[in-house]
Amino acid sequence: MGTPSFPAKRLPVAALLPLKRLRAQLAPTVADGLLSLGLLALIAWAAVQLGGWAIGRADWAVLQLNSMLLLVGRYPLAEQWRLWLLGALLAAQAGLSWGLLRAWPRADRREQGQLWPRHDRIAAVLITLLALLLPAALGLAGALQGRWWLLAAVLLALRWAAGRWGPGLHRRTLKLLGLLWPLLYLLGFWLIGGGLGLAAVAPGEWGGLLLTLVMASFAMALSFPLGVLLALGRRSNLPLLRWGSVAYIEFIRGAPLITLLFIGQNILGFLLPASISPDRVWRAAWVLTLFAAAYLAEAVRSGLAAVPRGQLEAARSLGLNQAQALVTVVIPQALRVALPTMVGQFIALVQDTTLLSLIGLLDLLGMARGIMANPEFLGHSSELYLVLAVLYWSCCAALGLGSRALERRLDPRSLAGRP
Amino acid sequence: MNGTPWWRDRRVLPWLLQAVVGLAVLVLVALLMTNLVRNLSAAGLLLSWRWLGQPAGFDLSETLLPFNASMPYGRALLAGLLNTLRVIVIALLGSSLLGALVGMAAFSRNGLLRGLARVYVEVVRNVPLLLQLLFWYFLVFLALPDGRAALQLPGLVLAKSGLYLAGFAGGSWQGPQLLNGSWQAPLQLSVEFGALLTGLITYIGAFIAEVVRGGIASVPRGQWEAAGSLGLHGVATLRHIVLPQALRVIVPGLTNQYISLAKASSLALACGFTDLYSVAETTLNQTGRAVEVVLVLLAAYLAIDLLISAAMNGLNRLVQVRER
Amino acid sequence: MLLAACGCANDSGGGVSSVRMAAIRSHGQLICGVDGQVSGFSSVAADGRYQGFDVDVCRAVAAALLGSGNKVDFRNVTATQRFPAVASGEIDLLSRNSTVTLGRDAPGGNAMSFAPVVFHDGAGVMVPLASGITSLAGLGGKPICLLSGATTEQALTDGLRRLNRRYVPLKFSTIDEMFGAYQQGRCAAVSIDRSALAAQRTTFAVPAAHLILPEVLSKEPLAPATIESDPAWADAVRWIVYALFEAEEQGITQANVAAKLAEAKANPKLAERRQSDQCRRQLRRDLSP
Amino acid sequence: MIRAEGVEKWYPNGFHALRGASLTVNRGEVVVIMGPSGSGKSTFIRTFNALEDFQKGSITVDGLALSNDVRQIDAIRREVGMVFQQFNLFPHLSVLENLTLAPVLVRKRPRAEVELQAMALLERVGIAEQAEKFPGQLSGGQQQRVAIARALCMEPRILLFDEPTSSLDPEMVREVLDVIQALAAEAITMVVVTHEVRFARQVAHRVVLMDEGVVVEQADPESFFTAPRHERTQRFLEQIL
Repeated sequence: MGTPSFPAKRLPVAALLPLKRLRAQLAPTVADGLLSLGLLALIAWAAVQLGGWAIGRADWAVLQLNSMLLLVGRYPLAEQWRLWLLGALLAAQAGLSWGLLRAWPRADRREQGQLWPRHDRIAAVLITLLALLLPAALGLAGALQGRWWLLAAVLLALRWAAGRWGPGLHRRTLKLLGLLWPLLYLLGFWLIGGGLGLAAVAPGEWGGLLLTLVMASFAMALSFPLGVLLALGRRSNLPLLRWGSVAYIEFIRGAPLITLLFIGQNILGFLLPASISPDRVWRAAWVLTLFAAAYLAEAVRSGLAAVPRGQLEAARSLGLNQAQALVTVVIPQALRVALPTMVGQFIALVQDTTLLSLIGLLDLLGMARGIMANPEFLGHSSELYLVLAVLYWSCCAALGLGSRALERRLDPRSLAGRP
Repeated sequence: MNGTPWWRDRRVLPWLLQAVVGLAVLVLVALLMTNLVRNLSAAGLLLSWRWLGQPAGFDLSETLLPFNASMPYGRALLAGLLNTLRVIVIALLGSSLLGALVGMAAFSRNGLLRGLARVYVEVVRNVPLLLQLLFWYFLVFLALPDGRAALQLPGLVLAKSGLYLAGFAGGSWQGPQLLNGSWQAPLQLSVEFGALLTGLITYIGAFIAEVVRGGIASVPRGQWEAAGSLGLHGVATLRHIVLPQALRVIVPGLTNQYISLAKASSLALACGFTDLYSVAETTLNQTGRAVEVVLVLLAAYLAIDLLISAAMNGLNRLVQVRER
Repeated sequence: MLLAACGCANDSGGGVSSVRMAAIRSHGQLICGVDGQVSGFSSVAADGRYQGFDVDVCRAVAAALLGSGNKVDFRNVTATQRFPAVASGEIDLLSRNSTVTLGRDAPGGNAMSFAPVVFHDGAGVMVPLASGITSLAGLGGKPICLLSGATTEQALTDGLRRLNRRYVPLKFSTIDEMFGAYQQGRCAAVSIDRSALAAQRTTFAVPAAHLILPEVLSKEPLAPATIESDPAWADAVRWIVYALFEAEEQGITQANVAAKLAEAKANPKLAERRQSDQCRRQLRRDLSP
Repeated sequence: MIRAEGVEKWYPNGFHALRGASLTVNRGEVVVIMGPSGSGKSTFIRTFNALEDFQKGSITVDGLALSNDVRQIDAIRREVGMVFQQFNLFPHLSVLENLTLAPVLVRKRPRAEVELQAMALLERVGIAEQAEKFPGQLSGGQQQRVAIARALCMEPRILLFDEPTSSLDPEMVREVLDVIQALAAEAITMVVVTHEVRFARQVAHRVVLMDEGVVVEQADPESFFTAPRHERTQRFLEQIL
């Protein structure tokens, strides 16, 4: 392998000519040069193989024919407009938030006043390209393609509008806009599940990416407050709360998720009275929630440990009671410290939803496994695996990117007032 | 100090809070347990371990412990546990090696190597393990050719029917041989085992690489410079100066990864390998003893976790002591 | 006879003897566990409706109990989940091509209460024609793909043991993956109920390239199951299933049921009819609080 | 205003921090507490707003006897402001939000009104132009001045200072002490734990020496520094002067 060195010790390569720069990067020594050659050959070989496969042998019909199954599972056709509506609302809200973030930078932001910083321009172009090219590449029907375009258009239009007129909005209005997210969350569950005037769609009929996202977002939203409570319990100086939290957290963290899902599917029925028989999807959702809460609690705990004791004392000495002090002073700081770890847990949670396919639920992976088993598509599972990998990777990577952006945004504040 | 009503007394309040929470939990647990006992007795399934001694009636493949269908459930579960341990031990060594190499590659002077290490870590960590296991099993290992066309490397043959390794047999070194159209070798692994190992090693390896990278990065830059000024070259610096210090940070991170490896090994059933979880599922199916089977599972994995924690704590103490 | 049987079952539910039936009534839905992925037995059509033989049994029970075959909450349960789901009371009825066995019926284990057998199946083995294997004996020492937890596993073990042969079991948690591995050539044979083998073979690219061996390894009588602790509910299901048999024998269908009923009423001397009326009155007396 | 009698405190680890400390502070009085480190002076003033509990003795603050009644503790904390050695500003809130948080939340006053008052206070401590910044962007001296403004924003009747200048760079000590001195001129009751002799001489109405958990000596600054009666005071003064 190449000779290790501390990265900061690298040559000031930017000053060198491109060729020299390349040489400094690839072949600082003869051995490194040989290694680089080998690696280059390997990469070239892989690229040729993959390219040849993608152009020649890959058959994307398996995706075209099953795109709706993969997206929403067996969700009734007549009710799918609800999902598109939800998609449009989400796109609108995302565009709005994005634009407002840019319109209201923190006082110390570098990009202040810049409506379209460079990253945003790149993102906008990417979104446009994806919306235009991907549906076409998959050969989706015209009506479906149009809907994807509409979603992208809504997102970008609201991004622009919010960035343009956002600064003129009153502070109070902005606070209200922040409430839109939880509102949209509840609205989303109503649109997906029905009831209250809409035809009910049982959880058993949700599937594919829809089920994956519903499960992941449900577990994220609910495990968050649970995790914070558990973390507070674990750091409490009341022995019963502390030991209770410790026991719970360690029990959950000691067991593989699959055994916990197993308990949810096979044991829960024995624990509940016969009159209560929650749906299998909800059981799994709650298991995921309780599972994620334990891991989140550990992340939050490390955050709480990083908040100096003086913060609580200062808040109490100002007359805030314990709850007020925790909510307004301690927890916000703890969460900021814990943010990277927490997002790591959320990424793990998205990945963990694939285990639902092992207990007979048709999440994205479960749906794909069903499709792959269809002899009609035998020999074309590579295409499905690739698309699934890209989808999951994008979800996880997007979460990671988002968290890093959020960290940066919070950064000036995290230069804490500690001496 | 007197005359304070008890519900506002700060000496009483913490206990009150604990009592309320404790009582709520107690009531909940009592309710659940009452239901459990009632439902179990209604189904005639009250806790009993007699079934452990009854013949299992199913066969297991690839066990370390000799097993056939007439042996009891208890032995089947034990065989499954041994298989799980085998996976964990081998994957643990493999992923540590891979992780260490990739983690150190992040500090290579070779830009290409650095880039590849980064891409590997970013790709593998963000794709679910289960998907990767299915990929390795169905797309890679089951696509291997068989018989004469099998992939033949020195001392190793990869075929759809299994992985064949050279080894000592009957006192002499023997490589894989083709006999009557099927391969024979001193060491044979099923492709299920191979797929599971490959998946676990590459997945956990990526996480370990991050731990190692973080550990090395935590060593102050002055240490590299000091070593360089003493005339040590890169590899020697890494081995003698940096790694011993980095281990202090790496070992605790490794513990977490090893435990998550142990838990992840329960996904074996996705690629058809007979591990503890898979045996437990079959056992549940035959006996209907859901509660007992889950208790066995939880106890086994908890014990494995504790074992790893204890071993790693020992290692940690060793590393930290040497530092002083 | 059909109506009579249904009537009996119907009335017994109103009393206190069956907790479960009362629960189903108040719930307004029958929770029925099915596989959901075996074509012919239970699968989901493109419009999202469940269809198949197992599904129809669920619908018949719901129709008898609640007056509509649509008042069913179908739950997909895997082979592992099915019996705990019944025993724990999660599902009211299991109609998931499940074999009746002594072990599953006897108290102490998967204590189920089985309704009459609705389908007679048998475990079988399928091999690729190209392998040249024509009988069970040819499978000695070979890897065989199995469904984890199915009765076929035991049948196969026993069948080969009689021939003094062993085999390498490769267990999968879903039918899909089992056949996937088989088609990729991982195992020399695949074993499950012959009905499922036949159904799956039709979906293969070249069905004729696969041979279902002549040996029937076991009798696999498939039947719906209910929780053992509620005999009244088990009785109701049993008689609803009998009513289905009777209706099929007498050619009663949804279309002609009104005509048949009128015919029966026109002939009051019909012995069965009287008998069933008695049964109904008796039950009312027994069950009224 | 404050009347502490025979206060005794043991920490959970058994350390006997206060061994019968007594002190009376009158309305509008500025009392400076001095003493070697570990003498219990910080612990002592932290018992005044119930940040520390105590096992024996009694404390009366503004006519209210400190008890274990949480409602009473909250009432006392509302009337007693505190400035800490480590500033303890809330790093995730802007300077202005640091000031307005408690009045809005605890006193339920309208935000707009509190913000006006907060700006006036920031003006008074000389950092109004920093109102939108975050504590992490300010120097230590500025942070401590914000902390004082934050305490004042609750309109307390008593202000406690727990070594307000001990973690400041030397050049910043002056600006903070100036602010405190200006406050003293407004006849706010203050108890200041500090090592600043010059400050004590100029501002204090009374100087108190604590050692080993008891009040050893109290006197007006002049006699305290020039004619200490107690032998332990003399020793202490020899060490710091």
